[in-house]
Amino acid sequence: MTFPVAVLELYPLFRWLSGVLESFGFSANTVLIISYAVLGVIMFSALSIIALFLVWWERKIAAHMQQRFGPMRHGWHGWYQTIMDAIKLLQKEDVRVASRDKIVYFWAPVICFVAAYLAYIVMPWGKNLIVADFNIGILYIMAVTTFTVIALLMAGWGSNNKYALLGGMRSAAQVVSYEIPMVASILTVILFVGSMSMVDIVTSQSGWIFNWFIFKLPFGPIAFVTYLIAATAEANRTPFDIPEAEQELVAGFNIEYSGMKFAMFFLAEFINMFTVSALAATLFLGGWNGWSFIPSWAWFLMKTFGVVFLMMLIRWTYPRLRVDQLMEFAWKFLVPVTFANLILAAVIKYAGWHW
Amino acid sequence: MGLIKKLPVYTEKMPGGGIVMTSLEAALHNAQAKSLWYLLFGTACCAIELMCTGASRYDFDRLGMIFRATPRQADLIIAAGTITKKMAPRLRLLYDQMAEPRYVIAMGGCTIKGGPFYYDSYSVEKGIDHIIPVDVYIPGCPPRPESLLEGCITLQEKIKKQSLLDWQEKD
Amino acid sequence: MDKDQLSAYLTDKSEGKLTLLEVGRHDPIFKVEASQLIEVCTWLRDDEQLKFDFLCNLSGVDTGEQFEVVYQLASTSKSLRVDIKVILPYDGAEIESVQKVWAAANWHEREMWELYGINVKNHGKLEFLLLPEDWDEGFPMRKDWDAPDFIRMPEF
Amino acid sequence: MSDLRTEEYYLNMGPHHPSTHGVCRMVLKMDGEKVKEIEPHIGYLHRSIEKICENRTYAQCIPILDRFEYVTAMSCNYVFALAAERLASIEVPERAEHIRVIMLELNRIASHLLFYGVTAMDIGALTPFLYGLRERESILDLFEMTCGQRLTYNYIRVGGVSRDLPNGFIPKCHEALNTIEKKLADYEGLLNENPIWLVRTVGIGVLPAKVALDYGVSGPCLRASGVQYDLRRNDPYSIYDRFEFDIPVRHNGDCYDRYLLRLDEIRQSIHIVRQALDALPEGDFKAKVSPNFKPPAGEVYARIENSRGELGVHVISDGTKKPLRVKTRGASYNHIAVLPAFATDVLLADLVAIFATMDVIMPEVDR
Repeated sequence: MTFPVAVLELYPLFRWLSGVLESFGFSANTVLIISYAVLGVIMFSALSIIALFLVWWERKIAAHMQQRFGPMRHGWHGWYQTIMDAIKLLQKEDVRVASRDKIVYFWAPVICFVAAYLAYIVMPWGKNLIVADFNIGILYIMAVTTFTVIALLMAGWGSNNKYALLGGMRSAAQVVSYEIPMVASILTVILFVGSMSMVDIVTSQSGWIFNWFIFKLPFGPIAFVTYLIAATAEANRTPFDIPEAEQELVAGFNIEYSGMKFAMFFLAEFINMFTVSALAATLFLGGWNGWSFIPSWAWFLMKTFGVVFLMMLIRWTYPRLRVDQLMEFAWKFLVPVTFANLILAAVIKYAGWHW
Repeated sequence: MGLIKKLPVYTEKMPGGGIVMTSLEAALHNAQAKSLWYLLFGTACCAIELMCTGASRYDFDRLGMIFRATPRQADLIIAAGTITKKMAPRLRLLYDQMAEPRYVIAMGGCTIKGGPFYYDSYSVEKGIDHIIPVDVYIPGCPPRPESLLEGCITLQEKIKKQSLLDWQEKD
Repeated sequence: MDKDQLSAYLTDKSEGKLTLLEVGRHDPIFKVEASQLIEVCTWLRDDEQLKFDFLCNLSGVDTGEQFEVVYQLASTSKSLRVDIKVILPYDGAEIESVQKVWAAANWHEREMWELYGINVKNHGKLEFLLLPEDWDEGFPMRKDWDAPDFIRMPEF
Repeated sequence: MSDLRTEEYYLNMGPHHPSTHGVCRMVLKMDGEKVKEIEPHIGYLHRSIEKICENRTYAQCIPILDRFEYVTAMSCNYVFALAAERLASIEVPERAEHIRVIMLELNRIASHLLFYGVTAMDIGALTPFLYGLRERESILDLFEMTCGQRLTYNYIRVGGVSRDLPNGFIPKCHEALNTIEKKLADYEGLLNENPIWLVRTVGIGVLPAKVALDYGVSGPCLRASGVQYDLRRNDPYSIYDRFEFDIPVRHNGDCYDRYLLRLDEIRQSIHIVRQALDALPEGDFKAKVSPNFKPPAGEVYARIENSRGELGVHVISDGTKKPLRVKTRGASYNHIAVLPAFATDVLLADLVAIFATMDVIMPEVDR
């Protein structure tokens, strides 16, 4: 019986599940499909919970940075505040603008939401805890996360609102520009690992802490910082949150979306943030590697949340860049730096000046 | 919202539908009451007090209230400040743009009855209840942040007491 | 220059175009004919001793018998202040725009036009500024203005 | 490709927009992200304060003028009281003048702190907004202690102030000033040298001094353009000539200068309040003025420097207990009118920054 890779860690669960299913007389293929479906549901729930938690966390961190308390009245320090928000958004009327582009308007949040989750197929959550270990894992992530920009563009166009359109256009320009430094800084990692599989990337960083790519001097830290900057832009967060710049574009691309459709954009934004942080943890901070007295998935989550926390601190500290400065920064600073770094890394790699 | 609007019709017919309804109502209205997102709408003096209420000392966020800039995503208009005859159609438009269920708090004397001073003004709308339905009135010129918070808590109580059947009839 | 010197200077140099109304509680007030307004204003702005380069305020006034337009001028470099008053008849009140002298007059004049009904020549853009676009109840700041839904303060 | 064309379009910003500070509406002619033309539409908050004042006695006008410019309501109280005092030739006791200066300057600090927060928020930094408002609360506490209101005070009356300073005001005021002075360093640390803040504000929205004077721009916006013109010095009122303070001037006229100038002004205001507190004499806090006093016929244009610029009021008396005409002049009126003259050919985000640093407040414009 071949199971999904992740099953090695969740073995007892799937053993039991396949036993139950086989006793009903399903064929092995059906059992496999159902197992994947169950895995998908588990992943989806876990991510949704993480996204809701991140919203709460963001609000608490913002509040404490601003000498407030944030949500306090609903549960311990307002822990179920965002659950209440989600239930409320479910009940809200789904406003459909009369002048919308019907198909585009409808599919934009769906694509945004789905694309946000797709990346987790190849995300190594822990030792042997991955849905599928593609040999092009990182390339796949880069490809599917870019779907978000299509969704935002669709939302901007479909709403038939000038603010939304401006937001969509800004986001397209921004994400396309920042994709390049992001990929270039990821390439330095791939260059050393020699494989695009996420599992290979993590295992190559095992051993002691200085095997982590962030400690590969001199190019590692540079790649990490440039990656983090590009990732912040990719996840549309301050100081690069110009697509939904509240003070200029009211709410940017999601200005005409209400209720659940807005919630989908909202959750997708936080999942994207988690994705880029998880990638940062996997590529530069050794993934799930760590002392074995803590389970590997806990290491992964700890590192990811660390990066998320850093991004939140940045968000609540800095003002927002202007759209042309944002592009200038990408093309005139980040792209040259990341490519120079890539060349440096290549030279070091082939000269063998590394450990 | 479409589905939830139809729910009462189905559940009421079920045996024990009343019990299902009340628990559902409790859950849904609890959620609504606990996450009131208000529209960033302020015209005059009360808007400054609204900002102060959002700030550190009073902190709206404790009640789960955050501001949204677009009316589509807001549940609540806190009409803070004088509404003039020129502004009245725009306020109506904002209210129409909001997604149901939506609530209105009239903050300050001007929104309640044209204000303590503007009764002989030619351009002030004498009370916003001529334009949009109001749920909670908060008197004061301008009301203190504490009274605004009190008004919001009153609104939450009011939402919790609603019945799903009310929505049915509204439609 | 204190206000007495200023009023003496203005009376001397203006060649009779400016008539002193009163030295005022704080600043001197001068009267000017509507036909000579632009000429006087340009002179006030450009004179080396005066340099009234700052239009503080422009108010239209309805005294019940006539309209008055009062220009409050200030000089930023010489720290001077003076009021210039134009008296207009109640019927067919019309005044030249002083936008060419001080651009700040634009909105003040528009406001005066919509609230008092004083026509402003050569303004370029006489549209409603403060009142609603569909306002048709006349000129609300006039003393005799009344509308069906306008509640007057009771006399006390 | 030859049939590809670009088109200019109109963007309606307001009257309900997060960064128009109330209900200003601007119709923007845009070329992509670039603002080609601005046409401000005002009047969404036109409450006809001037008409109302014509139907009230002089004493009754003061609470209405609180609502004229509520962020610095003390200045509005004061400017009308000043006009009425000049009309009726009322002498104000020394103590009252000192209390007035203290209140005016505290209110200026409060207004500038609000400016700090709101501007930072408009440029995208949300945290400074809450910092600014937090320190503002300590000043509002002082006002509340004195006259029972947080925003609309009705404290400065014709002939003096409505009541004496309460017990314990002076130590509490010193304490608040010390806190603000200390926190001011934090604020500057947060934004002044922040690289993103610098690229967003330095060189953006340069307002030349000539244009500023032509359009009647006053206050910090004018001084940031290099014109040293402060009514506290150039047309002294109250007892400002007895205090020692600087008029900060900057010369670039961009958003950054307008922002820095206001922070400098907070320091000067703290300095003035301290001097006034030290020099506070004993005595009456109010001259004897009948509530229905009838000033002799005549007219006065009183003007003071409030936190936004020149705040003026033109009062005409016809010898009765009600004024014949009250015309108010707020600095923001000109600050919006000047926008089409210098804020074109900027990006939308810059327009927001410029609008924020002009420190416009709408009721002053619409009245």
